[in-house]
Amino acid sequence: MIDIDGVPTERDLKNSAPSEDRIRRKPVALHECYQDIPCDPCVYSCPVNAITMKTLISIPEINHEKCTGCSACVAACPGIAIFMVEKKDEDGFVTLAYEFVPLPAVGELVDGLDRRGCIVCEASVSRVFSLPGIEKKTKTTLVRLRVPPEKVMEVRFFRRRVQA
Amino acid sequence: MTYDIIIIGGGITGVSIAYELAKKKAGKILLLEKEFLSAGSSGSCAAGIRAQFGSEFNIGLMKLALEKFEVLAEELEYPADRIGLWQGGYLVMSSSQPEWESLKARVIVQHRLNVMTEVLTPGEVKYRFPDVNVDGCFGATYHSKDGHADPFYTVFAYGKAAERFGVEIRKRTEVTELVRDDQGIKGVRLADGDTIEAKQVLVATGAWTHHLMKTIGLDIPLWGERHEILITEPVERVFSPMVISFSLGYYIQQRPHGSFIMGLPPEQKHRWFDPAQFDISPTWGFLERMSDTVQRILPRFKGLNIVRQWAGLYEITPDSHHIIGPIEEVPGLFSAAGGSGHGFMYGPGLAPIMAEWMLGQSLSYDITRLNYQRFAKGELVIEPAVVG
Amino acid sequence: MKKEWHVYLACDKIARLLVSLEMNLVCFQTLERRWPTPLRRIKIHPILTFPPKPKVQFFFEGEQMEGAEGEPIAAALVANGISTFRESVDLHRPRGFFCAIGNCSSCLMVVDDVPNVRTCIVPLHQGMRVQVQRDKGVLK
Amino acid sequence: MKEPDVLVVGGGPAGMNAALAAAESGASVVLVDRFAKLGGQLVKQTHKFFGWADRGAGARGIELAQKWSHAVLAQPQVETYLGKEMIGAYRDGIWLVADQEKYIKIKPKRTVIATGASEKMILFENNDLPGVYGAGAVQTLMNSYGILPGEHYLIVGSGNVGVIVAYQLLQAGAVVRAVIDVLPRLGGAYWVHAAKIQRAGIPILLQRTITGVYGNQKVERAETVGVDDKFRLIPGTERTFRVDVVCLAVGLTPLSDLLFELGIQEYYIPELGGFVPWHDQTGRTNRKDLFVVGDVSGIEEATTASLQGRIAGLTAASDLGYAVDEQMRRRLIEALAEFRCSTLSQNVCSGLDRLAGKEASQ
Repeated sequence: MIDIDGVPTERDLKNSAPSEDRIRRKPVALHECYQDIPCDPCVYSCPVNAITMKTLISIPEINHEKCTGCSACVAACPGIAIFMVEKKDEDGFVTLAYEFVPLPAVGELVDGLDRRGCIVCEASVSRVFSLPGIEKKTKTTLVRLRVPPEKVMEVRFFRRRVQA
Repeated sequence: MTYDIIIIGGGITGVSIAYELAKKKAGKILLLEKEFLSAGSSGSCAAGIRAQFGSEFNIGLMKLALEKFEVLAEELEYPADRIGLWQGGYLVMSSSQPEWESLKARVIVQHRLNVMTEVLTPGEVKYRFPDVNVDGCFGATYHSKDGHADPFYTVFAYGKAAERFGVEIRKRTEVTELVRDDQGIKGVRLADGDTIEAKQVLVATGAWTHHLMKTIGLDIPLWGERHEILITEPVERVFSPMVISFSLGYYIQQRPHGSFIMGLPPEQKHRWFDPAQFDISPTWGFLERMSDTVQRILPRFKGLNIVRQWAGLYEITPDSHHIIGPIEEVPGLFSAAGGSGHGFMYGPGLAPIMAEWMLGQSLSYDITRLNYQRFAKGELVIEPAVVG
Repeated sequence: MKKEWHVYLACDKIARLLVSLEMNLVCFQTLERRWPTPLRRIKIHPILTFPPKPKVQFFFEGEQMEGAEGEPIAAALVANGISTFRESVDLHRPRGFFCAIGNCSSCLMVVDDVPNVRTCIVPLHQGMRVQVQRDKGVLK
Repeated sequence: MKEPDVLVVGGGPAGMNAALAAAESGASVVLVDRFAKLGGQLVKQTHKFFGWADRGAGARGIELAQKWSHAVLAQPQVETYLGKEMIGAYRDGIWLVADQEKYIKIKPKRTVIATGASEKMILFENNDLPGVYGAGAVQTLMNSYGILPGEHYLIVGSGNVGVIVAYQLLQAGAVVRAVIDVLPRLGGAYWVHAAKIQRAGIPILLQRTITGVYGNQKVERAETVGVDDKFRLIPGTERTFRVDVVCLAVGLTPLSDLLFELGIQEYYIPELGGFVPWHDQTGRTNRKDLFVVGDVSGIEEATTASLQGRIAGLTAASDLGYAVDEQMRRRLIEALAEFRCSTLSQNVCSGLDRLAGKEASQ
């Protein structure tokens, strides 16, 4: 329960998730930020002004139609609470900010974890990248995971299997 | 409710007299303390104990006190390691030829009273206490039975023992005025307005005594003066005596706990009669003067870290002696205050005698000359061996 | 491969479920071991960089150890796996690193014969002799 | 004897900003910190900060520390005494700084206290055993010196400090067994911070408390037990954690020793962490020449601390007759109020309200 231990439930997610149809079309950002934190970098990171907030302490609103899926907000969010999801044919993709080392290799098989750290599926790393400008400023790396399409709203983290 | 005796003040003087009175079955006794036991000067003092005084009267009295300290833990049924009596001796340093002569003269008096003080040349001091810097020292006197006790636990021990004998102790109870009529003392009035009646009232409130006596029109010549102390980190015991100089004013001692406690008299002497004036905030000037002094006297310990400094009030009288005994203008009223920096060491010695006095018994040691009336008669009791 | 994956997945799920029911399981702990085995000195970090400092030798209870020049003595000891820095004065209980900012006196040690040194803030230098302090400290 | 316009005690976010604001207004400043490096606790904060994007939100604490400390060191009006401890405050206005074998005396016209906070401790069996650490100590070891004190960790307390330390430990490559908290819900951590560690597999076990740590000369295991709504232990819910470090993140309390020495009016306000000096919205205490900013004025966080520092620095400078941008000062006060509007600051706000009410009743 979100107000007990901070992990959002389906009810919370409904408020911020893009429509199934939208996810199918093109990558889209969604936030899992449900607390009135005095914080607004996501608003300023968006090149197409798809994220809006009434005041500093409001909860952000993402206009999913405007969103181009550039993932700038994923890297900018101080709370690591914005994700990029996408469904393409038989594949689903989740892009998340990853602040750990060593970084996974592209193509590496990893365990996809849900919001409580439980393994929900096998995932593979499809892209490891950072946004110029943002990387330099904050050392945040983005990882794009390939997951089963039905898991894009579940997988929020991953764990590497192979250790040095 | 009427008490036989009310004692105001929960310092060493108040609790020890309460204990002695209760032991003599003096009736219903109430002790009132405005904060907690030892909150005033008793809890701020350096807690040295010495018999090396100059006048016969004081030497005799302090001998009694020392003997009492030696059996205190047993008598009060309190852990001896807490009362912490440490008889490491007092090393009284001289800094001029005349001072040295007068120290030696005092030793003669002390020997007459069986206080076996040793006379040491600077060389002997160096040999016995190699850490002491004897530059500028003309000689020193040393009495091995002088020492130190823990002021907090000593007061607590007396308080506990007094309670066992039936004394009622009320802490956080402030007396704002004394109550009298033509016949004599009636009782005390508390801060909350209540009046408590008693046949006898003893004021043992240290520097606050002048203020309290004033509420019934008495003008007691007793004032507060800020004195400062600092204490270092504890280390294993390496140094036993209290090093002290009457002319330079310093005293330095390693406590049983291992920390060094030291003090110097104030540069500027205030005469504070009114509690509103009392300022016991520490000063940086003291820290500087004290560090310089200890580095000069005990250079080996200059690397010690200072843990804390604080200040407390000496309760001073014109002749540096207690004002003790009945106040004749107000029958039933007694005072026991004005130790002038020696209240803690005198306390256990004075208490039994004071109890005898209050109960109309014959005194086992004649302290009547410390009565308040001496100022009117001009019979001051002069003591040459005081610090500050 | 595929089959193993499903068994593994089921195992993890059960373990997590039991953990959420607050039951302690060996299974859970084996899963955790999949994280990298940590070394006392952090080699790689996603955010921070630790520029290499010159190595110095020092002695703990006579035993030679290695640390980085200028880091607090206590940090070097922790890096060498030392946990007891002093004994409490009365009960002689072991005391170690606690506050790290010179406040708590849990890390007082004898350094080059000087007792009561706050090792959590005093920098390490070549050849220092560091000893567990078992008393209040003896002035030399 | 040094006689600067403004003395700042503490070189964290509040202190650095106070020094900068005062110096930029023209005042001469002395800044004292007992560490050799400026930044205070910011140097341990590897996570990104919330706040206004145009005021540097999204930057990590370590980056802010660098930015501000460069600015302070480059500011010719500020003299810094680093690695020197403020050991005494005296009522005649003299401050003593210990410098190796001597004292430096400082007699400032205005003083800004930004000494921060100290960690609270809780009671459990063997809580003095090596291996029991304050969260700040683990952060110092890990983030300042690059050393991990152990391999397996149990974290007590689910406030922001607790969950952030858990995350940082993960980043450093350690194993965190769990975060426990005696409360029935998160002990003040932002939901997003708590979500971050849980998705990485660190459970947050609520209504659970630590009863003791055991081991030979050092922590080898920690015993915990569940509690009910009235904080009574529930027999049968005991659980052992095999850990070598127990990290206590059970709250902070203002480090107000210097204020106590000066007899500054303090009140007990639990929402602000304990005894808190009375102060107005510019940080001024009942001693008109003394300001408090940052955690010492009530436990909050780095963004508010830096704003408080700015405001107090400007106010101190304007007290002394330096021309101060009044509009900017007002904007900063408004920004501080805006930041505190969040329900997350409800506690702090009610604490501050109570503090303000206290003076009125005097």
